[in-house]
Amino acid sequence: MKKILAAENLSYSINEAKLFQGLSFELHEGNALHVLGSNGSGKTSLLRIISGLTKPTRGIIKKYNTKNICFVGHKNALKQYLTVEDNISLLEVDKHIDLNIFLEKLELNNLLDVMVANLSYGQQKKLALLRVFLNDSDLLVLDEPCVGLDKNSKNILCSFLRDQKEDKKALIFSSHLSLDIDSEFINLDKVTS
Amino acid sequence: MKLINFEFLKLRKKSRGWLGPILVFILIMTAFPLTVEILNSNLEQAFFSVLWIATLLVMMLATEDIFLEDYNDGTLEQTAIKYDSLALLVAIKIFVYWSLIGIPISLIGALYAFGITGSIESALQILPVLIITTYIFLNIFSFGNALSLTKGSILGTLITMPLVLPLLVVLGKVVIAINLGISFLGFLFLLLGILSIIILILPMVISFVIKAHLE
Amino acid sequence: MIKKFIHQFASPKTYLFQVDRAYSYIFYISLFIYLGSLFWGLFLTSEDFVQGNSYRIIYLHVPASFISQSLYLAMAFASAIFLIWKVKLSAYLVKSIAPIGAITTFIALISGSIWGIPTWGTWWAWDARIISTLILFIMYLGLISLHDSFTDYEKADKFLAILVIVGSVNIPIIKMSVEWWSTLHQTASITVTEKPAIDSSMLYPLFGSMIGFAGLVCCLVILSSKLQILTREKNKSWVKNYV
Amino acid sequence: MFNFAFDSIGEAFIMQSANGQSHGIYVWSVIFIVFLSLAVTFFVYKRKISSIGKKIK
Repeated sequence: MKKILAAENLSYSINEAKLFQGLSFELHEGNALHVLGSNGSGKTSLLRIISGLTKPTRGIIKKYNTKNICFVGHKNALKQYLTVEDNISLLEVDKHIDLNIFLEKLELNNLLDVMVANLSYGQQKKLALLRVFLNDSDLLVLDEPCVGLDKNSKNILCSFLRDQKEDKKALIFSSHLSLDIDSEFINLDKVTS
Repeated sequence: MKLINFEFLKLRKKSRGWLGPILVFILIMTAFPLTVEILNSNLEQAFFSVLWIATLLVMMLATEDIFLEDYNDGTLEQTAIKYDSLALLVAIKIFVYWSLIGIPISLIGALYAFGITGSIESALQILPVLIITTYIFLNIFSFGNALSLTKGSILGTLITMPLVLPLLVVLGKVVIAINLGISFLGFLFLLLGILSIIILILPMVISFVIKAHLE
Repeated sequence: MIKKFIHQFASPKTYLFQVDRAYSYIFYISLFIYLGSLFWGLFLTSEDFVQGNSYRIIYLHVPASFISQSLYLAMAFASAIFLIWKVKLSAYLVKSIAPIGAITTFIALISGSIWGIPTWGTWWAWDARIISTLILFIMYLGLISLHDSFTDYEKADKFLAILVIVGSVNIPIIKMSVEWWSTLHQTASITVTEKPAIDSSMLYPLFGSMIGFAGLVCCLVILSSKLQILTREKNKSWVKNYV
Repeated sequence: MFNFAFDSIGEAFIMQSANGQSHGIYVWSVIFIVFLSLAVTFFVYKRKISSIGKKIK
């Protein structure tokens, strides 16, 4: 099993307020890591640090041949004034991937001409998650992917993520809802204390 | 190439983003003669001052949303993760804004110059100056709006207006040269020189600022 | 190696202790020099041939306008150190110099315009030096409002440093361009005529007042940076012991 | 070099120049403004520092 990611002694603080300290873990291909913690424990910050957006206050993140990272955060990166179709075209879909299967599964195929602003929250979330389904990256970083999803879409997401795990991709996510994926856990509340 | 297409798509579909500034420009240029007496022959003299200030303000308004929208909806995050060079994206964005807003405004400005001074020559002379100037303004104001990203464009204007003052002096000199019929090629090259330095440096500075915002 | 050196000596703690020891010396010596040379300049020098007694404003105006520009230079220097070596102290200094710079620029502007009334007959002229001072003043205010608008200090420090450096590149350009512009209006507007070659009896008190004013401003910067350090590091244990 | 330019305090206050204008008001108002702004700034900073010191304690 190849190593994908190693965190050594990570600490993060905002304006001198410490969120977590001395966090170390490793992530191998085909593994999943579920980040737990109460509100304000630094889950989002940790995921942003892993995806490279934020620099940790102390410690380092080592990445081993990860050419692409797929990140889905709280912000859905959708253009409200564009139609669903235009938004999908902005995602740079690989030609090999059959888009329609996913659109049908997520019940988005009839909404292609609708402006994103007119979609419901759950529909927008599903559209944002298309990024996950269409990715070709080695590391998936998902921040609360299931908020606002109905049961059906959640199941589709989970089964897709399980497939990705089989496919030797690494997965790290935070979620308040339990996802049906075998994963290791990190509890940020315990790290801090 | 893909990025250019995306940015064009995004700006084109948002008509208030590109059509809005152009219309505001037209409004200002139409409104200013109303403040002067109609038979006043000084209209010509005031015209160029109003032209420069209108261009300045409209470019400021146009860049207000340039990074804010992408920052708010998370597109900037995605781009920062996906591509190594954010500076390239910044440069492309400014280029797209220039071609959809800057160039039309330059053409309209030249048209107004023809309408008010009545000479095709001065309109043709003012056109390249406007085209270069709008590009410089867009770069500088993008920098200001990147700094004041979530804090509104008043702050952005406050901190970048002093930076463009030297440019206004050059523009004033250009107008004098045009009015006196002296060759203004020297000024044009000066503006081009400023533009080439700014194009190279500012996108990098802006991308540094944006990365700090994303943290 | 330089980085290590700077980090060792530029910890806010050592800075604060060093500065506290020096503060009262600097304050009293520079106050003495300032008052002394002002007294010398105001009462012991003879009247200027051209401007009459109003020239005595020079002893108040020139130090202020000189210091206001030097402070910007100091800020640019500190910002460069902050951006290159990530020294926190220099970020604090940049932030704490800005309001002091604004105050000295304000003094320079006001004293200059009052000086203008008897010498040029107007309190405001579109003169190159006045305009560039006014722009400097606005730039200082812009820097302050930029830093104040961000609640995340680390971000604010970075942005402030960037803006200071960009501005410092621009300040000489602004000065040059405004001077270039004002040559146009030579005939139309009143310009500050070239200073008559200053007599040495006027020069010494001028130097003295510059040094004294610089010392007082230095004290202000010390106070301002102390305030900055205390607010930013109030959770550190050494600050609790220090207070 | 060290001769008093004015004969009395009153004259120093008015500062009449050779051309007959009295420049005292300008000079003294500048002095007033400079000293006032310096003093106010010193005062404000001292007070802010002492108030934050109390808060930390």
